[in-house]
Amino acid sequence: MAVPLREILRTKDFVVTAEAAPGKGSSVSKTVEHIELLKDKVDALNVTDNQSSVMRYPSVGICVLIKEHDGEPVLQVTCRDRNRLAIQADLLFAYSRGVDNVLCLTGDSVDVGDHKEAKQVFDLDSVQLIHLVHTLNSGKDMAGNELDGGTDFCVGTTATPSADPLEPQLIKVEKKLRAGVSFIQTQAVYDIDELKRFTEFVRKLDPNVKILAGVVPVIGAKMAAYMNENVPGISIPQHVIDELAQTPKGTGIAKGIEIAARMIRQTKEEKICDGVHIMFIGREERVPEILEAAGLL
Amino acid sequence: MEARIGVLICDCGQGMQNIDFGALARQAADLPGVTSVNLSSDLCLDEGTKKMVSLIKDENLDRVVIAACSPDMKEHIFRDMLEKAGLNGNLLSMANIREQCSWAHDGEVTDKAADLLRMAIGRVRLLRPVEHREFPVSTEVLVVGGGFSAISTALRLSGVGLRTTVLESEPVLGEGAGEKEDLHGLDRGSMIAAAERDGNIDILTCARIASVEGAPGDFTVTMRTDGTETARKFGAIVLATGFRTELTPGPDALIDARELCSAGVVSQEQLLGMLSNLGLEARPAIVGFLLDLADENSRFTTLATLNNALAVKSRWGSEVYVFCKDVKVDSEGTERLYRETRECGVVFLKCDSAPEVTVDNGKVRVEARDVFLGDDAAITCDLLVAEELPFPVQETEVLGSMFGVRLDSGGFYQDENVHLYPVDSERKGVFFVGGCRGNWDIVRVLTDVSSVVTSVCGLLCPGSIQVDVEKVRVDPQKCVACLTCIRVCPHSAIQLVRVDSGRDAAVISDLACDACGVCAAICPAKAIEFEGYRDDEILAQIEAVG
Amino acid sequence: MIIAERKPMEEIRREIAPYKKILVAGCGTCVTVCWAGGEKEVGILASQLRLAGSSEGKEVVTLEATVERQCEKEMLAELRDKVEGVDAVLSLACGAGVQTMAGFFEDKPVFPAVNTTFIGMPEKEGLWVEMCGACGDCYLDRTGGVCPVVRCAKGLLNGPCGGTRKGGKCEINPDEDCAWVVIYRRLEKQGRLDLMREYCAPKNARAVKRPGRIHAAKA
Amino acid sequence: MMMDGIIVAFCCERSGYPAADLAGRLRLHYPENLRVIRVPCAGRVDVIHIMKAFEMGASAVVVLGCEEGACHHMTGNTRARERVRYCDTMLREVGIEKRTAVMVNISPNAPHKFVTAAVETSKILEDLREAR
Repeated sequence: MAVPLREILRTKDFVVTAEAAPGKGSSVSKTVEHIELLKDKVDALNVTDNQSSVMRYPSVGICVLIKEHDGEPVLQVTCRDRNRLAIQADLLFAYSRGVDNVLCLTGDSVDVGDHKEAKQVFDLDSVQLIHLVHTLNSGKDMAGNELDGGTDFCVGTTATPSADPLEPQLIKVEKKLRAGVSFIQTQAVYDIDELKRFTEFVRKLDPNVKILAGVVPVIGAKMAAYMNENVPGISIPQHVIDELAQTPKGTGIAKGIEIAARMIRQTKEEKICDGVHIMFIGREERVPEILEAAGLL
Repeated sequence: MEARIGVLICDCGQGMQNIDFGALARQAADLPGVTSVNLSSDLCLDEGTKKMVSLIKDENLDRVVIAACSPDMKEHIFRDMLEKAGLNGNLLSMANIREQCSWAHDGEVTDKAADLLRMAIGRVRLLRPVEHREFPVSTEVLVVGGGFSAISTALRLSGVGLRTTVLESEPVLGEGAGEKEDLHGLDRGSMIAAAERDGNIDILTCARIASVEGAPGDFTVTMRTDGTETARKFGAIVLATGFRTELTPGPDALIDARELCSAGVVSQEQLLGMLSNLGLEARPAIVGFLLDLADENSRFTTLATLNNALAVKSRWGSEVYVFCKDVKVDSEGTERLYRETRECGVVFLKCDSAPEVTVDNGKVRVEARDVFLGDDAAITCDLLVAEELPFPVQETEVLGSMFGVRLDSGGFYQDENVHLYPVDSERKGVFFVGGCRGNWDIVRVLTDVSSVVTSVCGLLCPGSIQVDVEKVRVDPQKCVACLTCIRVCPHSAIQLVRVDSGRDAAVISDLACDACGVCAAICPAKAIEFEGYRDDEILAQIEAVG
Repeated sequence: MIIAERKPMEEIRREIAPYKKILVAGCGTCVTVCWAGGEKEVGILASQLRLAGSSEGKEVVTLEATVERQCEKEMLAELRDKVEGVDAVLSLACGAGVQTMAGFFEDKPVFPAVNTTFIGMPEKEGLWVEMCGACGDCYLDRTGGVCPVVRCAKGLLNGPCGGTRKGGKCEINPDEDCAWVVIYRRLEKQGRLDLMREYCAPKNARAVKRPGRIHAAKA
Repeated sequence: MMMDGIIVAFCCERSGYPAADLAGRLRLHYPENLRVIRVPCAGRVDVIHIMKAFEMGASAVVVLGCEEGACHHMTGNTRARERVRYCDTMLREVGIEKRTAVMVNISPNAPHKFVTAAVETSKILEDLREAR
């Protein structure tokens, strides 16, 4: 029986979660493989919600599957695709099926996805979404109606420690903390000092909130340069790029895993934050290698 | 009332053999509104013009078409004739049957000539008179800046009797940047003294411009001195704000060398200081110069280097090496100077790439590949004069946007047209001189000064400007005050004004307007009419083809 | 001001394909100012339609007219004679103008020739940017006079998303400033950053009941 | 209605027009189908002028303005360039493939360039005619 994330966050020194991305189509067999592979190796599996605005199998569906396979799911909810009615309804459904962790995000713009002409909703933003979850937790809906059976979600959210400028982001983090979150999962971080500064900022405001550093292995110097240039909120230091550049051909993935593992190890040893969240999209099967290299297995 | 159009056809003294003028005249006579057609051979000569004047009067013509040579040649003469005959000069349309028809084609071109004539007649029917007006102008000139170019301009303007105000932001004249150059025998001190003595020149120091409004002959400039603002009228404004220089950021090695050995690498200005102060025992034995390696077109560096190399050689007797790429000597007198410099023993080392500058035992060592020797040359200098590049002074940009004039890619004022109107800005009545427009050598600055004095004189000395009244005009009833014309006018000639009815509309200043028609073309409400080039006048010509 | 832009020619031609005689009607207010539907654009469109007709061997007759505001019935009255003489009207006004025209001349087909895009202002000559989403619930008091509802690509009310690009540019359009960075900088300059720290509750998406209708309070 | 094959040339009085005059003075010959309309600046030429020329049967419209960077009115020639491009697009939009709008930047002292522009435009028209 999986231990609830809420418990783990309270008791475990170093929490490890991983991302599970639903596929495109009604078949879930591949996702089930990943669930089977990872559910006992990490503390929770975090399921994306139409990630990058690309239409996929629903997050809540995979969360229920994880639950059925005796894993611990985290339901990602973005504000892009549903208005306040739909979000509340989905949350009630998830909770009724035992999915009781929710990660509140803004969501990417439809412009980056595969349905570029879709109407983007953003009826709520991520701060308002956090408030909404707490409203449901209190047994009421947003309109103030009593619910026949409320919820008790463990609420998390995201943050970007390497944003430029950082101050407006920090103000938003502050608002999220005031709205009430148990954990913060960061955007991919490569610069330990940046992460340190961020955790210090958060802990000053709320010493109880747990911070999971985002880990996305980079598997080549070119990819790193591309990410620096094109992926907002990511900044890969030059020494990492240099290290990747010196890697012989064909060993990029191994190197990426090595760098990621090294960083996880350092984070853990120096107690910089409370855990990591590993995102190795499309290469979920290699996540165990990272865990092993980082000494987490 | 039906128009009374007189058509005058000139065969240019039988200079157009491939046109059947009889047929041409018959075709013209059949066109509606044409009351008389006359053939001539000497329309532009005294006889012809006299005949034209009497014809207009006798036939009671109200507009005239002339089919002859290019309007570029004689249109203004013919317009004068119309005025003499009591017709407005704008009621003339010309068919260019000579340059653009008879001379441009082989064989019989009567049909094309007839076509051109029809086009001109189509247009002339729609022409309207444009009145002229004498506009009295202020003959005072404002010169902005306090350096060499500003002072020379002021002295010359005063010399031709124009009252001039020099406005300098610094507390004293001649202390601004870019003033270190050898002035070719011109003594700046005595020039300043002369300006200060000159009763025709007002000097305002610690002064800045707060705003500029108006048009040529009638600018209102608000100036700020000691926190107080005063507004004054000027007829013309000359920007002479000069430039500043910086040692080139150049090869990285040079920067290091400058840090390590600050005594060994100097600027031209520092060198000039040393030349006048250094005692005999401290004279450097070997002096190097870097030239045109960062910017091969910098006349400023070329002149400074040649002059100073010569001075070093003659006053100190040092060994002098100039590391250069191509010494460009296109400024007046520069080639002679270059020869002189060589002849007195200065060595020019032509390098194909930037030399390596290092520090060796506290001395600067320059290593370069000599193109002619095909070998490396290494010279340890006691003194290395670094290359300097000119940059615009800070206020260039501020003044540029205040005056509505463009800057070029280097941040200097951009000439209206470097070949045709070298010291003009796109704003009539505003001129540039010297360093602020990218002319850094003294000879060119002096040329600029002469050009600007000529231009200002041409503008202001008659005491008034003749302007066309509402040649380009905004119809206030149609104007939707969208500001498009104000944003696009290249000459800052349009303003938003509260018109009689109490609403805002664009109004074009006759004085500032240069009659380009850019506004008339872009107006989304079709509210701007350009007499002579109105839409219907242009379209009538197209309609008449064929 | 309302901003619009001309529809693709293909679409306009499809609209008016069955008709021979067409009134091309401009509007002298917003769409004139934004270069989409003033007298000048009317002339150009009519000319292009005539050329289109002639290239197809079909005669297209165009009438041209521009009224001060097509969204005013009274101002449309002057077009009555012209409208009666044509088979269809092609309106270059915003959606409000097209509908007023279509309502006023009910038995005539009226087609839009522009797409009405947003409420905006000219940033410089020929460039218009969206400024207001007409949400009916103005937030500008809390955001230093910068509207996050339309100037933030996601319309977020509590701060920037995580996608802000280096230098404070928008995730979606790297050329545009992130609206929240603009808000942050302005409030910081005014020493009013506390405003940004305040929680902003979900917006009343029904502040204007569609279709919107406002009665002036005063007579 | 004007005859087919006519080229309407809007000539800036500071560049295209004097260049055409000079061509005549040098007896440099070019096709007769050119009709010059003198304008004070290429920037005066508006989209509607070009479109009307096509409506009236012109096969080509050439706008001759100053060389880029040398316009007496700063942006007149670059605006003309954009308008010409826009007109050409509008022709294509309505399926007119055999006529064309062309921008030529020219100096007043470039008569040969003027002749080349006239000849080339005629050639473009021929090519377009044959393209089908």
